[in-house]
Amino acid sequence: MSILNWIYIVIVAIGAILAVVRMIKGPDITDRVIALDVFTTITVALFVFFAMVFDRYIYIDVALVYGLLAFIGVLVIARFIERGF
Amino acid sequence: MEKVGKLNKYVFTVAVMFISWVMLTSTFRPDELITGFIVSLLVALGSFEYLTEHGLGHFSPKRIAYLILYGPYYLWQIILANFDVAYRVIAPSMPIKPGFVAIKTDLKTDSGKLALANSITMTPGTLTIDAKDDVLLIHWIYVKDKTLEGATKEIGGPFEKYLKEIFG
Amino acid sequence: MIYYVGSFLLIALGLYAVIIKKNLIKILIGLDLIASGVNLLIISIGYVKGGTAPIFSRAGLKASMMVDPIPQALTLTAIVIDASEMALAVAFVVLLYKYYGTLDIKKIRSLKW
Amino acid sequence: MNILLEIMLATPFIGGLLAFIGGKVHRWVRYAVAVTFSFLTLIEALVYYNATIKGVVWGSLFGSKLVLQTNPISWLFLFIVTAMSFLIVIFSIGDMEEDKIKLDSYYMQLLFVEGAMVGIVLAGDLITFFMFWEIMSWTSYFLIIYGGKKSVAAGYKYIIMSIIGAYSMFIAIAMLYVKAHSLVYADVAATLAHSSATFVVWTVVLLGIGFFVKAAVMPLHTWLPDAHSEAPSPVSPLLSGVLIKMGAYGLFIVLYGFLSVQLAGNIMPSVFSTPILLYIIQWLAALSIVLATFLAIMQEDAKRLLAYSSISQIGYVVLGIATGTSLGVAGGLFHALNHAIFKGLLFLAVGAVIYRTGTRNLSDLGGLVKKMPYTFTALLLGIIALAGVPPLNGFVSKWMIYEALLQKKEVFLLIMAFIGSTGAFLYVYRLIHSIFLGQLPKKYENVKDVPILMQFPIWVLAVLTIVFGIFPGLAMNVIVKGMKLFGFKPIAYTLFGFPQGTAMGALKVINISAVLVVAFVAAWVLFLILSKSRKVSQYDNYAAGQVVTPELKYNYSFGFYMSFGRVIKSILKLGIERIYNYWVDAAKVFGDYYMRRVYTGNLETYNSYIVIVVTIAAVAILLGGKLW
Amino acid sequence: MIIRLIIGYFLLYFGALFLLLGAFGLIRLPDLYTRMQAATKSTTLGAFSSVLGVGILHPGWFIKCVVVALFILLTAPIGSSALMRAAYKTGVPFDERTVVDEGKEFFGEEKKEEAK
Amino acid sequence: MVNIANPILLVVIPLFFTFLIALSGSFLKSGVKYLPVIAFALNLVVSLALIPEVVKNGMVIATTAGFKPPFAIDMAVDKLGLFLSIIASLLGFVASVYNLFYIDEEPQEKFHALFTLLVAGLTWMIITGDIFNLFVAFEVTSIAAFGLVGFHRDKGAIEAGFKYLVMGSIGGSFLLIGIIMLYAATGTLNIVDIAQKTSHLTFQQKLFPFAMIFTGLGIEGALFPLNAWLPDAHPAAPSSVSSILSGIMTTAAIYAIIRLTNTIFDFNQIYFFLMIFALLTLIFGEVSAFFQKDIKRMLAYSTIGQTGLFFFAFSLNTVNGLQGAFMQMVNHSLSKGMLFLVVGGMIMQVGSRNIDDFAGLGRKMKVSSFFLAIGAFSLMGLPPFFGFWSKLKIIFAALQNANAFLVASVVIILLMSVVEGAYFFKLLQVMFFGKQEKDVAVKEASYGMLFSVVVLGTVLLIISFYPSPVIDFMHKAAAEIINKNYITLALKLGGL
Amino acid sequence: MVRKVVYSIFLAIIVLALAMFFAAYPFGKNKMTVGEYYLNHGVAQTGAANIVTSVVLDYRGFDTLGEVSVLFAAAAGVAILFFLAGGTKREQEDLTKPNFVVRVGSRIIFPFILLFGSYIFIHGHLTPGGGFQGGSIIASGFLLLYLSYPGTRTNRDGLSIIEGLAGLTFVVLGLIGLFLPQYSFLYNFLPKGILNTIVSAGILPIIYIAIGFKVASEFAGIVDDMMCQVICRGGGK
Ligand code: NA
Ligand code: NA
Repeated sequence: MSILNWIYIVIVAIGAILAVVRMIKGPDITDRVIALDVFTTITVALFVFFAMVFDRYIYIDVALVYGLLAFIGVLVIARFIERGF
Repeated sequence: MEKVGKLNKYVFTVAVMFISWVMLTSTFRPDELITGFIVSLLVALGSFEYLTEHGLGHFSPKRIAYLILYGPYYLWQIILANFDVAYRVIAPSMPIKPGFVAIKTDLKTDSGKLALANSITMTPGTLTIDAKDDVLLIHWIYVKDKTLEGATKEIGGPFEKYLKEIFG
Repeated sequence: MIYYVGSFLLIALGLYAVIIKKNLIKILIGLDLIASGVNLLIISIGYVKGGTAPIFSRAGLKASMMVDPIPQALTLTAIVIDASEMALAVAFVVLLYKYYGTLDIKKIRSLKW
Repeated sequence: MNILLEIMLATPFIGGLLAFIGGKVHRWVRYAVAVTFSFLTLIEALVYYNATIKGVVWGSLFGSKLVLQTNPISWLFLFIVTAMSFLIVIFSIGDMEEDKIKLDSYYMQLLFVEGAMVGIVLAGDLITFFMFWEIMSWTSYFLIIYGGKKSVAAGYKYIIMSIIGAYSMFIAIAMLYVKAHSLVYADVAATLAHSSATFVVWTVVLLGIGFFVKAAVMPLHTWLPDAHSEAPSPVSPLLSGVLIKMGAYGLFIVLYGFLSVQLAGNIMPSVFSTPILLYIIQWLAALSIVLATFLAIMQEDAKRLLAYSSISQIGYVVLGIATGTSLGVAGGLFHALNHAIFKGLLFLAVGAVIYRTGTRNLSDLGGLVKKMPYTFTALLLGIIALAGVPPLNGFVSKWMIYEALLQKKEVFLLIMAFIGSTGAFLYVYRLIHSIFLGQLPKKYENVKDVPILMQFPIWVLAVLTIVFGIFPGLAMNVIVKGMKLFGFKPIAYTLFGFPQGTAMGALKVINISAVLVVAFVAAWVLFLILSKSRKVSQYDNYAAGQVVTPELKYNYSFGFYMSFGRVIKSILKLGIERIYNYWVDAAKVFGDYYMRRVYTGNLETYNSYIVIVVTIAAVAILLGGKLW
Repeated sequence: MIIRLIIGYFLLYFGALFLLLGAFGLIRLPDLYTRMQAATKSTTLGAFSSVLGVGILHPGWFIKCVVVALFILLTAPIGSSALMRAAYKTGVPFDERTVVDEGKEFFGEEKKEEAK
Repeated sequence: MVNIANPILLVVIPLFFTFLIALSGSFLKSGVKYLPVIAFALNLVVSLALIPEVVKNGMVIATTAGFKPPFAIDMAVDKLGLFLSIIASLLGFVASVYNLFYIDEEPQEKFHALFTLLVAGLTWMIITGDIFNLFVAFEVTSIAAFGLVGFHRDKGAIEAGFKYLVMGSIGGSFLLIGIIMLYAATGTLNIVDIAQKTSHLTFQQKLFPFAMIFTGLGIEGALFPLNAWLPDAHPAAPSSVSSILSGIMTTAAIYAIIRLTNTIFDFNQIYFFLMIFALLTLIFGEVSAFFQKDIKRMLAYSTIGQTGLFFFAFSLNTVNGLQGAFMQMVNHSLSKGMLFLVVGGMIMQVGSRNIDDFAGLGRKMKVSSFFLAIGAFSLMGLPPFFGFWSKLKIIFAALQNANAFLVASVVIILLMSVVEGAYFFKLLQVMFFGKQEKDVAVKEASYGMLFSVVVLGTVLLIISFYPSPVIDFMHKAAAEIINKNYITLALKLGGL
Repeated sequence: MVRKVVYSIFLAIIVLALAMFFAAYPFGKNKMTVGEYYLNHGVAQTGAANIVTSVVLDYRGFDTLGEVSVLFAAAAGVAILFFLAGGTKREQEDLTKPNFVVRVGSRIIFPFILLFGSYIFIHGHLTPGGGFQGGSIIASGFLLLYLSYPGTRTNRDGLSIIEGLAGLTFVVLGLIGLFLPQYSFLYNFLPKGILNTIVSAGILPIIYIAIGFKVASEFAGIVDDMMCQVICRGGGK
């Protein structure tokens, strides 16, 4: 893997870590959810990147599924936050 | 808003679905195309009421032309927005003056309003929270104008003229 | 070896939640952790160093380059089963909450002995 | 010919089913079927008089043959079973006619019990024996609890103790099976002959517990008084007269069919030339005789009195069987027959009284002699037989037992047996006096004697007490022939008694009888006149020491026994009842305290059980599988 | 070829930087609403650009990557809207610098309905 | 015509009907209740058609997907498996007939679908020759059962269902861990294939997968202390379901343990421990049953006790012991299955599960009470019922190579039989001789419900009075298992 | 507290034992036996490019039938638990209307989700996806609709018919194998086709499509039940 790819991964990984920091810090459940949302977006990007790196086309489908489920997850959580259980 | 027939909507949905299928499979192999066509027919059957209000009307040249124009403009706005964010996040003084403002829109269709809302969200300093009738509630990171008219002009104005053409 | 530890810990954590936690939701999470740990374990078992997914999606892929397909198949099955179990469990919890007005497992013990 | 054994075994069961089904048509069909089939069984049984048939294989199980057999000893019990059952069926028709709801399955169960007992005596292997033993237990349970609310509790105690006894037997049977893989009697005997003393003793003790529970030998008798008294009138004689004899039969088979006095003597120490095991049994029997007699004296309830009397009388049977000498064993077996007859008679007679008066409480009764003269006469014969007074049947068998004990110089046991007989006078007098003599309560003014269907069995038995009393040779014929098969020296007997060779001298019952009949009739006439001349209040009768009146002195120093009896009763209560209750309580505590802590209802706890199990396994694995 | 590589990696890094920026904004900004602004805009653009970059580097997949990119572009604002309304309605506090709040008026009617 | 002597049909037919119920539920409405009856009638035909084949060859193996094991999943029916499948089909059949008259609560089509699936899953557990497939069957059974336990949707049903679900789910996970361990060690999932490839494993290495599988199956198989869900769940379910749960589920799970123990885990060191499990199960089951006021709870605890008994017999690890275990399994399946059906009818009439409210039913529901008595007698092991023969066999087997521990075990077993007698006789006397205090109009159960009871009762009576065929068959089955004929036969018949 | 410590120790022991067992089977050194056979023969025997699919649907297709049944059972169980006594008419609570953006956005995304789900299960034999994944995606589309329009209820009878039909398709396809000379349930009797095209692998794509429909309808049913439980009055008893 070329150095360019590594640098990309490092940058994105720092972003992911920052998101996790917010996820832990909160303080509010909404904060955590946003952090989770950011984290998933980063992961989707990473998936696509890895598809290229490993030359597996199907990872893109995985990314798409992941993104879709995360999106719906956010909507569900938002709903629960708003209405309670 | 013109009344659009079911068949019209259905055909439109099939077309959109089929195009999407081709994009998803990224191939023109006949087996994929045939399968895609069948799938599009079926999927459209269950969803044509949801996707569109205009049906084939979306394919009018004028609308497509505006859409093509709107794309780059929108992208450019997004990039601007991000530099704006970057500035606010990185600048030590953190120049923010947030607030919740309402704006009005002339757009009539739901998809139009959605496009507007999304556009607002993706562009500098604003984020749509909700919409009701012709009012949109916006979170604005640096409030320049608290009045309805002012905010509308400031936030929604640039997009409306495109979206009006595209979504009617 | 170290690769298995993750799944062991997931299993242990899940078991811990299931026997220590009082909240129904946490117990469900515990169940799911156990299941995830087991699935991870299955996948780890099937891993072959340097192997790729067992899909002959293009020419040039050889069987020797691939990981064991069986554990993957088993995991797929197990995941669906876990998901089904979870769906049912959530349904039970919703009703339990309705009846008992609490999510505290200690209070849900009208049947005993 | 031998197929008849299987047919005989099947007859009561088929009869029972037919009675049940036929009963749906009309109750008289039920009666007819019941009578016919019980009579048929009796006839089939009579066919085998003094016959010996070995090993009719009727099946096989787990490699052990299932065998039916008969010999004169079996036949003796077979006769008791079938004859008594027949009479009881007839009596039942009279007695239980009114109780229509419950009658649905009564005859079926009655015949099933008969069938089970036929199976027991015909069994030629222990599986068959045990199987019918268990069937007898639960079918008779259903008969007992016909008697109403109180009988349910009694039946419960009965069935639980029966099960315990049966399972004790079961262990012994399983031990034997494992050793020999055959449970045919001959094989069992052969096995035991080659077994260690420990094994033999365990086998005999475990089997013995089962038999003693059924035979109600103290201290395993506690179920009997309740069950026998609470059972319906026709069922009581079946239990007291017949069912408990199965224990005696089993004891005989074990002691002389499987072991033999010689064998038993070879493998264990002897006392008074009796193997210690037998000696212990003798003592238990003797204690039963004495203690039960005292308890009988104090009963207020006629059927309870008879029930305790049964414990005492079965004591004689067991005592005789356990002597190990020809005379003693013969006496024991003969007493089994005799007891069946006179106890059957007594229960039926009391049942007749209950049928008319609706009570069995002695203090509520009195003066019925004129209202129910036939019943009175029959009952009088019964108590004479029971008390062991010549010329009726109880006398001969008791005499043989005394004689055997005397020959073995077991004086203590002899004294205890005498005490039992003396005590018997007290309670039988109390019985007849309280019911028939004294003053007639007003409410019984219109009481009549019972119908012929109930009279008939009573009188058949009454006649039999005389027949076997005067002609003991009738029974001896069977007993002696049978005992020969089990290796006993034959004893000399004649139709009327025993010619010579006894310490008491020759016994010729006919002579004694002639004298006694005259004397007794005279005494009776006198007594009747006396009781007529003396007006006593209704409550003048003994009330188990509850009502102490000046008249008590008049009655055979009753008070002395009463206080003694109280002590005994409290000892028995302390011992047996307490132990029984203790275990019930212990089980309750165990359940309430420990089980509750296991099944807490708490899911966390339940889950932790799983983790604990896995942890134990994990520890075992970490120790290399060497946890044990 | 080389141009494609340059454009591709430019897009990739452009995206990566904005992904990082979004996450950074998530940490630095004072209240939930402003954080959400940063997060939505930056990460969406970041992912969008990243994915397109891959599409350019691997031309056979370009269309598929466009699909993914469009998907991100469509869904991100929707999720943010839903979350921000949830936050607003449950009363997540705003930064003290907030100058105007027309939301009460906007939701007023519905809030009354809820009170029923 | 297709050869119907194919074990796979035993699973596939009910599955077909399950989906048919789902398909036709919306237009057949409550008419779907007849579909399970057809399904299990067909299953009964198939399982009977299997008899000659199994008797002839000792085993019938059916592969799937046209490949030979171990490359494809196979179904292998040996003698005992056949017997249990017959009982499962029979019980399924009568219980579904019973359901025609018993289930009137909605959603009916869901109930019948799940019910069919439950029995299918149990049969599946019994006949599968693949260990992961066993896990799948286990889960089909469990999840169908979870839903059925909660069917009444009252407070108790939901609580019971949830507890069962959590424990069953943990059990499933442990089972899966064990299976994965075996896969890691052998690279295959076919039971016979695994059995042949475990020779290089040490005892210690085999012990862990065994412990895991034992825990998993033990939860379903009601072994103490893993059985805490059972006394809640069995009573909460509708009676026809309780009948299946109590009648077959424990049996099927224990049979699975028996089969695995005698093929894959051929070690002798564990039996002592299994015996302790068995005795604890027996004691806790029977003693707890004694204290119950709720009749279904009492029967449920009795199931635990019965399981302990036949598990004890199995852990003797001898032909005789295993034979006793099999006989007791058959006895328990039929008797307990029948008892729950009877009791279901009674509860319907009385409207209560309290034993005291059953007073006097012996006179008002004569047929039901009669069969209840027969079932109870057989469970107690009273002659002449089949339970007597099996108890006889178990005790004989236990004392075969008796040591002090075994003798003590026998005493415990018999003591527990006394306890069993104590509560069953208590029940019987309340029913037959108790006085009903409440004035309830009680009728005999409907003919349809009685039909089910009578069928089971008749089968029980037939094997009671004519036990030799069953006993001999069980002896052969036990001998085959102990002598490892399962593997030999499977190899011969191409099960591998 | 003591409890926590004790059980932590217990769990540590369990983990230790697990580790001890798996130490004998080091990570990444899996020696396949059956698995290797599948890798070498799977393509020729089943015609599926994705060997996992050929295992899931063909070699171990019977497991998958079980898995389908499990999911069916769970859906039926949820339907039982959330069954409402009032039949199909349900009183709806007054709800805060979902966000406009969400409402409209979901409506537009919904058809694409359906399309994407279909894409996944149709390519199940070629890609890592399959009937379950595709079905779940479609069901998530329904979830999205419910979130946006809480008042809507799916046609449950329709779902039930689809799930029944799909299940029957699977079983009947399997049963056909019993009528063939190979006499084997789930025998792949259709031609294998050209590798890596849609029409390949015989009955496998058909089964995956059936599973896709089944999973979609079942999850949609579950979602429908759950949503209703949350938003409708009543429920339980
Ligand atoms: Na696939
Ligand atoms: Na797949």
